[in-house]
Amino acid sequence: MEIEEKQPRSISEIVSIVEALIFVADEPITVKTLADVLEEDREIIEAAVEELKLEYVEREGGLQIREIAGGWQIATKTEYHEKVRRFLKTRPNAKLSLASLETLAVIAYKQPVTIPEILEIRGTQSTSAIKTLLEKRLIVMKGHKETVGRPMLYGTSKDFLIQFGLKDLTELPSIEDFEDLVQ
Amino acid sequence: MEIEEKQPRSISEIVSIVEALIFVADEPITVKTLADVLEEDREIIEAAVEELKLEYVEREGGLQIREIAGGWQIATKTEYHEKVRRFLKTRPNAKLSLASLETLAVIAYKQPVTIPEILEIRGTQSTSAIKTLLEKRLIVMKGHKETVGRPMLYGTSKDFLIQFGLKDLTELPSIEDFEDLVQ
Amino acid sequence: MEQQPEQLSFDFYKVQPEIIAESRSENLKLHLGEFTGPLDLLLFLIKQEQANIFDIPIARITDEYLKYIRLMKSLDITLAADFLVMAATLIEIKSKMLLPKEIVAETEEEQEDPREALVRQLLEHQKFKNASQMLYERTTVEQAVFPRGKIESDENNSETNASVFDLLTVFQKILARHKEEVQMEIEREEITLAEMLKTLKKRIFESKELSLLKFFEEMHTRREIVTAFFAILEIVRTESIKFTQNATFGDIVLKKI
Repeated sequence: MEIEEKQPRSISEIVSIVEALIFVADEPITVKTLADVLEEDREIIEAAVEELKLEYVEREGGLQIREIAGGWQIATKTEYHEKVRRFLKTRPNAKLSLASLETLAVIAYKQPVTIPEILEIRGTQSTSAIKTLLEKRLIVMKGHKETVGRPMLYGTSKDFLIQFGLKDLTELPSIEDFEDLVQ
Repeated sequence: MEIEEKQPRSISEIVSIVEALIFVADEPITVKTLADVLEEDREIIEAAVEELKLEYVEREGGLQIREIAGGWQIATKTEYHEKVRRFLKTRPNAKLSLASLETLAVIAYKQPVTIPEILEIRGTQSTSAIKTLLEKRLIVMKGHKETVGRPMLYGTSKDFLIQFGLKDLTELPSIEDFEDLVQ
Repeated sequence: MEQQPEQLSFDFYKVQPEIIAESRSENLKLHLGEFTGPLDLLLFLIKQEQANIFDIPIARITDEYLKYIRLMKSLDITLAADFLVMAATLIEIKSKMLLPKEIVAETEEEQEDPREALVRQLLEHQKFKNASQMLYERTTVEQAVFPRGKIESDENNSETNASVFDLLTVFQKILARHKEEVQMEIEREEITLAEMLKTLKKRIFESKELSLLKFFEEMHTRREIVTAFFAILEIVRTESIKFTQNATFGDIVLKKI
């Protein structure tokens, strides 16, 4: 059993909690949800949201509170979109899908390696992953293999070393290093 | 060809753009990145961040601006954690075991450090703790040590700084400070 | 309705190790805390005995230590080997301290307290134990702070930030998967002899000759190589095709006659 101390909150405290909740929500958050979480009446929440919205307008900062898809959301102001886009475009992106990561792992450990060899090891096509990795400059072409069809050889790039914090390829952990850990 | 209109921006405009950028960045954003995107001097950006920080303190809202892992981030204030957690329906992260915490402490202070060196200090095997810490991305492999056997070196990661709320490693209290606690 | 106020899943202070054994009537109640290693246990015993860490009563502490080990053994709790190594070290120190000082002085150049190395290790360990408490406190505070929710520009997909460790783990998984597949392939008929014959014939008729080595290299599994081998024997027997070898141990080439 639990006794919830139900001391009335000040409106400014409610506004603060509402702001925190709008901020952490992955999607626009509805007044109903806010009311449920805060255990307050809809009217009070509505007033708090209005108050918050006004605060954001008066502050003249880089953010706005807006109503979208029946809920409330914090977003950057449209006038700063150019700079925002510029930042988003240039930010380093070491994020990889699992397919790309797998392909990168095979190339890192088996380089120089051809597409058919990667296919052989991964057991699945890797062409689009290779395209992504080339675009992200994580891998580079390393000439042709002198066999039938002269397939292209791939290896990791200097950017790969930088992004993964390696001085050189000998710093890549080996399977043996890992075995030390699992035993 | 592109003509960039280079009219001087007001400090309040810079503060607003800085706020928008800190908000959209999915990781703490450095002063350097902000300076690059805005094409302004570091000093101006630093002043703008300080200004913004002050604004957040004075507003007394639900959010704070803080320096973490070498960059700036907007986050909720600690006092609202209960409601936020209730909304997100999250439980606090599974805590690290004492063994993992101890291993992490050794790695944080002695990095880059090898498994045998950790064993020396802890007086016990740490391999399973190391595996846990790697999986939780709190530590990273830092290449091999150039001694017999080329053992793997370990150090703390950026996630470590974020999860432990540290600006950088120098913010860790000196290990000697823990000495006088010995009875 | 909310259950209990938010609690962290464990309390650093509550899991501090302790040994409580009480026997009342028939029941033996035992509570064992989590010792992170033998040094941890030793520090605990020293504290419990209210001994001075710089002047450890080694005989008493060793007895206590061994008592603990025996207790664990009797409970069938597996102890890490490190605990036994420490037991041996303690016994060694104890016996050294029992020797008359002059004898020790003869065998060792400079007379050193046999406990010295251990004390150094204990002090070092204590520092890191305190440091881990600090880390625990930091992460507890940090868990009350939340970053913003996902926004559009985060590219709402399953992508992850990769580290070298991820590369290695992923590579290891691929190798494991690969092994499984190879084992499966051996069991099922990949390419039939008829299909292999067709391929082989086509290749020879297209280019008039075919290097055996190259043809074998194209095979992915042992089974395919075996099938290819049978196909070659078959084609030489039934078609007007012959083997030629330019040099001893040289490449064998299939040629249309």
